[in-house]
Amino acid sequence: MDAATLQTFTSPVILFFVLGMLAAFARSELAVPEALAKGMSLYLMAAIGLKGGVAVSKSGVDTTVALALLAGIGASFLMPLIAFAVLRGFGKLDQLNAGAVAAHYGSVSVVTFVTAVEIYEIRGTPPGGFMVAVMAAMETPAILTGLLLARRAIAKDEGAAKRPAGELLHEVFFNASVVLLLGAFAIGVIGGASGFADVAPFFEAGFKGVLCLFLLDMGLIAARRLMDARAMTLRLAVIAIALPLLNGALGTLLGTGIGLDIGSTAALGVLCASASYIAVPAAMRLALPQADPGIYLTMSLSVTFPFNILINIGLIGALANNLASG
Amino acid sequence: MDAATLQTFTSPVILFFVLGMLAAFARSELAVPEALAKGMSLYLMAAIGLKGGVAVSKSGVDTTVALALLAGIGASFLMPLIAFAVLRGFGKLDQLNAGAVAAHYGSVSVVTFVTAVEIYEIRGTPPGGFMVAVMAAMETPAILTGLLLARRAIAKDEGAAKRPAGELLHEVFFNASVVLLLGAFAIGVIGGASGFADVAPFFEAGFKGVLCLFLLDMGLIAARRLMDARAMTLRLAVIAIALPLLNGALGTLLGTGIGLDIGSTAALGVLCASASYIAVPAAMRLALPQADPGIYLTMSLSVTFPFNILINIGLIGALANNLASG
Amino acid sequence: MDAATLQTFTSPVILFFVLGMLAAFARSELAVPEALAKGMSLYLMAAIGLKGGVAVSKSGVDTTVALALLAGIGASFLMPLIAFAVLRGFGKLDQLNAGAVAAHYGSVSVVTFVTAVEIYEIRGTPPGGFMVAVMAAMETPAILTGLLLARRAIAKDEGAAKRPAGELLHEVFFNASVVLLLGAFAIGVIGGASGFADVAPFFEAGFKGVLCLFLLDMGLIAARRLMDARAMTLRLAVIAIALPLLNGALGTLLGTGIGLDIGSTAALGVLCASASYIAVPAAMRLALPQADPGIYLTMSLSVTFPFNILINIGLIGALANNLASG
Amino acid sequence: MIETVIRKRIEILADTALVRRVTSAIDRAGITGWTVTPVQSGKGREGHWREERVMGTDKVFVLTIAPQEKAMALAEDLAPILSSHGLLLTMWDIEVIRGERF
Amino acid sequence: MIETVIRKRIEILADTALVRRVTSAIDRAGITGWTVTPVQSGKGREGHWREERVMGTDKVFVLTIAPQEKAMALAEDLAPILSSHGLLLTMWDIEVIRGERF
Amino acid sequence: MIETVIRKRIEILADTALVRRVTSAIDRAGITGWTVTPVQSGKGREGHWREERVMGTDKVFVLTIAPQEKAMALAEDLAPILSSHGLLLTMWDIEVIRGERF
Ligand SMILES: Nc1ncnc2c1ncn2[C@@H]1O[C@H](COP(=O)(O)O)[C@@H](O)[C@H]1O
Ligand SMILES: Nc1ncnc2c1ncn2[C@@H]1O[C@H](COP(=O)(O)O)[C@@H](O)[C@H]1O
Ligand SMILES: Nc1ncnc2c1ncn2[C@@H]1O[C@H](COP(=O)(O)O)[C@@H](O)[C@H]1O
Ligand code: NA
Ligand code: NA
Ligand code: NA
Repeated sequence: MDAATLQTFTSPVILFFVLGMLAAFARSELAVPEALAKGMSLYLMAAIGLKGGVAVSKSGVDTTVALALLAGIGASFLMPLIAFAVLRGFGKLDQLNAGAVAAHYGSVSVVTFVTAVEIYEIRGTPPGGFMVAVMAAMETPAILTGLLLARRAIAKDEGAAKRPAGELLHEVFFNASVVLLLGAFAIGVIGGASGFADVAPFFEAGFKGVLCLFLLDMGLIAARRLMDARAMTLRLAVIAIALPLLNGALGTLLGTGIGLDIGSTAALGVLCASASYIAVPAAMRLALPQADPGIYLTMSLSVTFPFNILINIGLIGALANNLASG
Repeated sequence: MDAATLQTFTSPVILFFVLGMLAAFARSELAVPEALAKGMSLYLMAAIGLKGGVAVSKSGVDTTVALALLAGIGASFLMPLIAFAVLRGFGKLDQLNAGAVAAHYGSVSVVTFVTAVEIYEIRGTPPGGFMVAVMAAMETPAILTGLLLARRAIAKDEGAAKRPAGELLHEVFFNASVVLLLGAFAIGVIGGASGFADVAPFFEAGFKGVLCLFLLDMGLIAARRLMDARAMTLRLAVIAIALPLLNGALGTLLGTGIGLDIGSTAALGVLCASASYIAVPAAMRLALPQADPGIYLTMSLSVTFPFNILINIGLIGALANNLASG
Repeated sequence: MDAATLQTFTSPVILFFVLGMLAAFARSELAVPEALAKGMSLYLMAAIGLKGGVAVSKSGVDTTVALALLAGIGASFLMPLIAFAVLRGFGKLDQLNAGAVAAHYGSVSVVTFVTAVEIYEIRGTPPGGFMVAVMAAMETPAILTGLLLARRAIAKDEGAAKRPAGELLHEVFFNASVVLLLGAFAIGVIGGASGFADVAPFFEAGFKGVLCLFLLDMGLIAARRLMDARAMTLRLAVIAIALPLLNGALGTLLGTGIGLDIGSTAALGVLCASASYIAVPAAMRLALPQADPGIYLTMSLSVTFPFNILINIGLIGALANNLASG
Repeated sequence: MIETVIRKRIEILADTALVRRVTSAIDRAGITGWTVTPVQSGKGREGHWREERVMGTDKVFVLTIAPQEKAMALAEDLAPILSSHGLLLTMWDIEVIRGERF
Repeated sequence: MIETVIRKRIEILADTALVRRVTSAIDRAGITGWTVTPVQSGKGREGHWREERVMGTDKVFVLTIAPQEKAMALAEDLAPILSSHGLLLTMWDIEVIRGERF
Repeated sequence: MIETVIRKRIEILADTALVRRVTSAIDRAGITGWTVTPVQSGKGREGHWREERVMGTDKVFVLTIAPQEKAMALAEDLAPILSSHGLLLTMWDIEVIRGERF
């Protein structure tokens, strides 16, 4: 383990996540009130959106940014296809659940991204501010692909036929996290550095501390869900680790290919590797209520998320470094 | 639009409010947990109270302060009379609802005041700290006037006759916001600058950021209520814009008349222009349960509040400037 | 009243507690949402744990620390015996309730400790960081003693016989506050000063402000409970003031005896004087559901807690000073 | 086998600001207790409401268990203000085990 | 003495994301209103859940009071999706005072 | 027309700390599930409580739907500790649609 990796494991942000998992495994009743956890997730999204917007207001938009956006959107559309094939084949999932899970893996996890940014900043390779926009753009395309993949299974169901298609598309595009991320990003761009200065003590200085408490809670929730898991199989657990490895590597190659800097390359890799557990589960409850949250939430939240936080962010960072210097 | 107005519209505080309204109009499900929103409103009141108290502990109390208090209390008692006449005449409201609405317009909105202070500080004309005490003093007199105006309508109702008058007066004077504002103000006066230093990172540095998130939420709530409004008429909407214009101008004239500095004059104008949507609605549910919240909340929260935040604070500031230099 | 005591009473932290009590006595409806209050208590425990851990990572562990830990654990085991005797004799409580109350007085109050640290720091005698570990270690031994003391009363009850002993021991050792305090302490030790630097703006700069709002809420709750108290007798109220005086003095003597510095001595005194109202009540609902929360919560929260905050912390500080210089 | 007795369960939806008025009516009816549970949102003839906690115009459920005659006394007491105060009162028969407690 | 009439009380446990679908069914049935109350956690055939608010997969209760025939129309309307959408529907008779309101 | 069957609905008010004890009793009785809903405050013979979440002495409702005999088995199982543990248990008949689920 090199110095940088070690540093990761002495970072309070990571350690609070570990504490949460340990407490849950020890069956402690420790819990963060849900209203507060929800509030922290809103805070984190508003803060990361603002910071990204301010960064872009300084750096401006160029071809690289446009390429990164296109790459991210394309990846989000296409990654569910890989995931779906693996879930149907090796994972032995039915079409409906395979489509639902695939949507999660094509989309992104904001908190995984945020944690990666913290770690890459410590290591001296901060990702560009525009990656926040890339993240926001990657949230929803995968939902559409996932639904298309699950479509025949839906067609069979009469009750769901009542669901108005408009309601769903609306949910996809005006999803709470997308609106908040892009809205805060726009506010950051409009307000610029001077507008941000006033609110920096709240959104910047407090950021890592809030992330600590939020990750404490996510550690608790992820581990508790893992212990309660019924629908999980060993095969699905293997996939929940293989997909972030594969998608992470592909995303990092893509980032290097389109000429992103090391930090942004690694961030794109992390976005591809991460699986959504905030925006997509809620959309799936609406669009595919027949799919089992016991499968998609357990895979994305309880296996992939900890794997990314504790191991994969480090691996992807190293890969981006090697590709750049190689 | 001059530079100062433009600056207002690039301020994150205002932009988050706009984001909230847009998200609600787009029917996004974005929402801030109620426990957190309530907590933020307590935080804002404690912080503004403390800051005002510390300012007064430095500046001391003189005739101007006493005059400002008297002017504020008088305005709060009398403004409901104007509002009542307009609501009965042009607005075609019955006595009961006209009395309830009038109480809201005589009282004040803490968040409108707080936003105005932020904007006037940016413009170089910060209001005096004692204006916080003026604000606290203006919260309740209007409730009494509003109830008197609605009194005949109440008298008709047998059920309400059971209501002990003491309970109501108690609610008016030990209202949660009044107690917190005046309590924090007193703590600021007692502790002074040295006592405040310790808690400043929390109550001062975090202030504008919390205000951003709170205004995001109020934007969501105000716009949603507007879309759901049933009891609102065009006439009432016109009144909800005319009253803050009128009361704001009267308040600014009053402030100039009693010799307040520009910032404090504008702040008095804003207090007169603003309509309560925290202290008074709760008091009305208790005292006039027959009155329709669909009228008084929609007018004060969904029309007057955005109008003040986005436009009227700027107009009142300009008027105060002109009166001072004219 | 000397200057230091006066300074205590101009500290916003204490004044917000007083404000809360006054507002409750005046029957104001002011209230902090429960989710937020719970969140603040988690924040305070995480922050104090981290700070203690960082301090120990700097100072290292020596014989004094080991002695302090042993002293604390011993005191927590033994203090319930004194309390039990007094509660049975002078207090006229039955065995069951006397055991439950005794557990509270042997354990500690995190917020009383935190407030004492703030006050002793202002006075120039900050307690050592290892006292946080002493506090965490003192939380649970008293629970075991209290349960042993109440054991015969439990044995009589058939229903409770169903309670698995393992569940209880588990609750005692993996209690949410113990896990969070010790976990954050360990994170502080592992991360050290450099790890802490990143999260300091959140956990350090915000600390006193959060403590203000939390004490506002505890003032409200303590006073409301006192007004509603039915099971309280004058004798119990006397005990709720006598025990912290006695235990505080014993703890201070103990601290001086084992050679702690002034601040740590006083902190040990405060830990002994304080009565738990977070960890122990929840454990008692589980282990001794037949005991009356109207007795143990009212004594510890509504009498002992305010007495410690407002008076006893000062007395214990003075005693520690005198013993050191004497 | 355990014995159960029949009691009335009354649930009253009320504005938070009016809870004290409802609970005093329960106390006046000589009923032993009540429990308050939270409510998130709703729709009625006066429209849709939600997220009104900041404004203090949110609602809660007050529920109470009582013998038939006390329940009717409570309903009788509240009836005149049900409409004016926007209260929603429902009641039904339930079985309880320790009947002497209610 | 006050007069009471019999109505049905229907309570539907639903995912937060599906609340609008339930309330539109209530509106379609011509029922005058509904009330949403929060839920913390639960266990069913699909396992144990709790603390899912961040993920947006938490649940709420939607309750509505309606005359018998409208209640049955609502149950009829929701029946086909009860299983697929994981809804839990229970109903029972209650007494209300101002019967004309429901 | 859809068919409904009769089941028992049991609601138990319990201290948060004791929820696991109640839910294990439900599991022991072979009932398929339960749902926990929050409670804000209350008054009983032992006085008034509210805002006790920080102290961990707050309460919740545990509700479960079961066929008559399982419901009685649960009531039987909990009866001895109702008084000592301060539990409040009420039950009544309800109609459900997918009867095989409960
Ligand atoms: N008659 C009642 N109706 C509704 N809830 C009750 C009743 N009696 C007691 N409760 C609830 O049960 C809790 C404990 O009651 P007790 O053990 O009598 O103090 C109270 O705090 C109330 O929340
Ligand atoms: N039929 C109903 N079923 C359930 N809740 C209702 C019903 N009608 C009204 N409510 C509730 O009572 C509140 C006030 O109703 P209203 O006074 O008719 O506006 C609504 O906002 C709902 O929360
Ligand atoms: N018998 C029951 N009694 C009460 N609630 C239940 C019951 N069965 C299921 N539930 C609730 O319905 C949810 C979904 O159930 P299921 O679809 O069976 O997993 C559970 O998580 C519980 O909250
Ligand atoms: Na992904
Ligand atoms: Na006004
Ligand atoms: Na102690």
